[in-house]
Amino acid sequence: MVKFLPLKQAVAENLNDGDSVAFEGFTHLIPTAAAHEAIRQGFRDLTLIRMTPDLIYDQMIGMGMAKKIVFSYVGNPGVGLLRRARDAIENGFPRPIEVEEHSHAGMANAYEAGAAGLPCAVFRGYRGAGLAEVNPNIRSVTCPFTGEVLAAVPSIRPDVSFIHAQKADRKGNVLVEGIIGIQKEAVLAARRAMVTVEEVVDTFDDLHPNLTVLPRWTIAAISVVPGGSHPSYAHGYYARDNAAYLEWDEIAANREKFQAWMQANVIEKSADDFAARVEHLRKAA
Amino acid sequence: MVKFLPLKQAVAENLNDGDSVAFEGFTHLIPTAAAHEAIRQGFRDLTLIRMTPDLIYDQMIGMGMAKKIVFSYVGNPGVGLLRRARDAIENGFPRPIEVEEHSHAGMANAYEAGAAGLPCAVFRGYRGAGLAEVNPNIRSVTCPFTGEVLAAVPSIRPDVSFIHAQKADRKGNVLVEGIIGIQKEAVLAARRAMVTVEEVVDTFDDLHPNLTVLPRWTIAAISVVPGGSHPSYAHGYYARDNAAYLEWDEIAANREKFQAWMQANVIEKSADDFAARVEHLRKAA
Amino acid sequence: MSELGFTPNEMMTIAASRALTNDDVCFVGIGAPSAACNVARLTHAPDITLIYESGTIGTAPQVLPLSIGDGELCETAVTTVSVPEMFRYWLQGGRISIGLLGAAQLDKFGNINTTVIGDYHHPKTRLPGGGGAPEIATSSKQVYITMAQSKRGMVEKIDFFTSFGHGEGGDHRKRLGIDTAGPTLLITDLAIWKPDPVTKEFTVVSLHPGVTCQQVQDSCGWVVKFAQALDETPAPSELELQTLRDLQARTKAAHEGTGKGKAD
Amino acid sequence: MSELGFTPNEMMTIAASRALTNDDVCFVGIGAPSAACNVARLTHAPDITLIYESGTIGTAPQVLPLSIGDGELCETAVTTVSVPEMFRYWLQGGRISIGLLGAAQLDKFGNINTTVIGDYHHPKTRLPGGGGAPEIATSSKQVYITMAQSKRGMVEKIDFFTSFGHGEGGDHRKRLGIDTAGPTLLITDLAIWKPDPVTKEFTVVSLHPGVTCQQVQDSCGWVVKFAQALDETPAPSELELQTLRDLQARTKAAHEGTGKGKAD
Repeated sequence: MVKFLPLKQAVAENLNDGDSVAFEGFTHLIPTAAAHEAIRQGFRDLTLIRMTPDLIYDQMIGMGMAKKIVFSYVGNPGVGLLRRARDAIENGFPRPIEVEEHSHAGMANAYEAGAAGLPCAVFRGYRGAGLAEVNPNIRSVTCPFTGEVLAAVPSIRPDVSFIHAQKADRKGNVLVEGIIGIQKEAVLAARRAMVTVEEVVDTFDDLHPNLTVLPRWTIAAISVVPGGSHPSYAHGYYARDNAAYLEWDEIAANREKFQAWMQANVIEKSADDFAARVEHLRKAA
Repeated sequence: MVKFLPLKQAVAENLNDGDSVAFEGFTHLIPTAAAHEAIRQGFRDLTLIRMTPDLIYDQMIGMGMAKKIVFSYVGNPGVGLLRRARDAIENGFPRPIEVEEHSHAGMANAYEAGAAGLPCAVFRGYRGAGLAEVNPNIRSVTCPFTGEVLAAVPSIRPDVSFIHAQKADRKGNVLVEGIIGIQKEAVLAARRAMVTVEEVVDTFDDLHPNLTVLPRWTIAAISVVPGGSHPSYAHGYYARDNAAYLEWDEIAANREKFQAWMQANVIEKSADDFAARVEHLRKAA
Repeated sequence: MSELGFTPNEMMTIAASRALTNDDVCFVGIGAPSAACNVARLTHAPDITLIYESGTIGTAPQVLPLSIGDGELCETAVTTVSVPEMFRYWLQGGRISIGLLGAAQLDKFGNINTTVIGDYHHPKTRLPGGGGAPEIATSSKQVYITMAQSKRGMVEKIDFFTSFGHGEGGDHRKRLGIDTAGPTLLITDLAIWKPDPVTKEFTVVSLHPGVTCQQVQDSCGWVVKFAQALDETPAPSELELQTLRDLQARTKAAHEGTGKGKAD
Repeated sequence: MSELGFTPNEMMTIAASRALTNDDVCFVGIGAPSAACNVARLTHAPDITLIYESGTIGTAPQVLPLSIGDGELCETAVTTVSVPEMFRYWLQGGRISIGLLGAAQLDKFGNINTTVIGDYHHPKTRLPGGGGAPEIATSSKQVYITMAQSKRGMVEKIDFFTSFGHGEGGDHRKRLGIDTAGPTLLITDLAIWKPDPVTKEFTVVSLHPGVTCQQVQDSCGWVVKFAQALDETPAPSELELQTLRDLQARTKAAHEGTGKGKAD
């Protein structure tokens, strides 16, 4: 049953060295605060799963925390490459990293199958695609009615998933709204799930019945971290800090600059620092 | 592209003798008015697809319109049996009827696969179940990663689906809310879809972004039929007429009584009669 | 109403409600299971999660639904999802602790028939069929069954396996690749039954107040096994009985109240 | 800016926008495709449906998104669905008329590489990868490609098949069981290309104003085929150009405006 905890404790209780972990968020609601807390606690040998690895995985990879990455788009969306991830893949710096690469369709179906308790996902995909030749986890099944050959990938079942959401009620039910991405699936596919939220409200009684609400018993821990998604955004709270994404391209281009930035902005900071980072973005939301 | 039409014309343009057709609605939002219009127009040799056939299929079967029924629960929910369907299955009256029976999980997955453009659905189901022995459309595939044997059923792709929904905007986008059931899948799985709605509003600009909205280009025709779901209900408009479901049990028990009821309440009526039937149920909604 | 102050059906519903806890996530069928779940919620298990297959998760209806998709289920739910999601993420996803099922025919191993009496292809009586039951029976962690006893209902051999219980008993579930516990509790209007740990045959472990072994046997189509130390089911408490009756009174009023002005 | 009054990139975007109609349902990537789609929407195709893979269906942003999931896409959308639903019901479901793709490397048969330069397992340059592209390329009814020409980008042989175009040409798609049309249009900063009906090799059918065949060949890594009757692409109209420039000005202002006060 869900517990409300300080972020430091919630991360410590739910993440372990060697875990497979998904910090999900499809551009929107990226759980940056939780990722930064994981960086501060210095976990090792993680298998990092995410459709769009983005800045937080660039940071974790750059800090040498990942032994493997499972992804479908390892870019800085709209900006370009992820330079720490590149350095790890191309040069094995700061450590070699294993790569399992899928398409978005493959990852989305794999999360869906994980949430659905299935061992694999079946879909029409990867036809003529090079990934099918380099990823042994892309296989096929044959439709027993039509004979059509369909793609199959293993379902994603992380040891733990972290997501950021708009709000929880006092009982611990969690609301995700706007671009809902893959968050519900990431939570339901995981053995345990940890959620950071912008705020806690008394009840969800006034919510529309068809919104994306995760019942309290699907979540292990909730931490209240206003701004916890920055430089991503929280629909209804603050806008995306596009400039920070543009700026990241320069920071990550240089190993030393990266380390200095991480020291100043992550290692020496805490979850409490996020609220101030989004202050100027609130009006735009 | 969607057209707003009178119900009579919308049904005439979209349904044909011999079609496979789904009039969907999971207890909520059952498209009774559309079904009654189909009965008045006297279509023949239909393959009727629906998870919970309910009163409207009992009526269509009793009128001899169906050559086959595909379903997962052929009962009057909370009341008991569907007596016209029973008469057809047990006695071939008024005509013999072919039966393809699934579980809810099988039908729900088959609609989902139809909406997803797949030839079949794959799920964990029918283990130890007698249906797997009597329905040749229940087969299996083997997970290429774990070796687990999973159930497979053909996807559902009706020639045409009919649903009832709360409202359309002037462009023809359609909102379904409350118990959304299988309606979105029924529309997206079908070659063409026809929707009856309670009302038309100017825009959907004030709707929450994550509600179930079917874009106008997924729908062939919309008809405005207030009360068109009676004795089922429309969340936010009128309550379920539970007494009518209880009463149906008696009407359908007798072939002559059934015919007389159909003559008086369907054949001699029109779509315009539905509004009055829900008047007393509006306050309760 | 018996001289005991409650009916066998009331005892059945209340006994079933007691088997449910605050932490349970129940997949609820219609009729007795629905009443039992809501009595539990209104008495000792206020935080129990009730899920109806129409997609409503965490509902708290004031009135028992006639169908599994009545409006109040949605209005009082934590969230309402689509039917495919319900069966994929919530049932198949392994999140249901207790699946509640009724039965038209039941055998001693908890196999259930609600499909046909007679041959499937030429039925004597065509029943509604399984609905969600085939996968409720295999994907829920445990299954609780409630039914009123009768020789016609509790039979040596069911006509059709709508949902699989323990099959021929023993490890039959495991042999079919089903890794959930299956039927672990049967509550009738006369007794509480649990499967034998090895054979999986349902065995009477508790008789409801005033019920004799003979009565149980007389209304059951197989030779009944009784536990060595038979309990007596505690009679319904005042609170339980009042809660159930109030619920049923509210329900009756609500369902009849919608009958006027319908198509005539 | 050339003496023509518009840049080659502006011409490319505007030529692409003209290929889109009011009835199209477009799956939009980021960069040039997004600009082209929104110029179409703001000029001749107000009812065009734009879908971004983040789940936003029928969006009408005032500002071009930096990512495929910026907030305005959701705020202006007809509806926003989950990512699995997007890929299952909307893309795989066959509802997309035009998939728009860019390319890091492109060959003459419309095969695209955005994954790696060099060997996959020991890449010289690791690029972002395919994202949605592998299935956009096979599930959309048609694929339109936009890219600025260069010898490094338009190559005889791509290093990796991120998404399949016409493979080796001819009926290669059909042989792989792909029943959609694939790349039917390539719009570069210099020309409009269409596949040969039989060989499927991209052939220049129209040169942008002021562009010569030699320029096209000089910035392409394969021997270019030109149509017998070469058209000249009509220059951007005042409205088209103003619409694009206004859109880009709004976009620049919006993206820079969020830069203050960030983590330092």
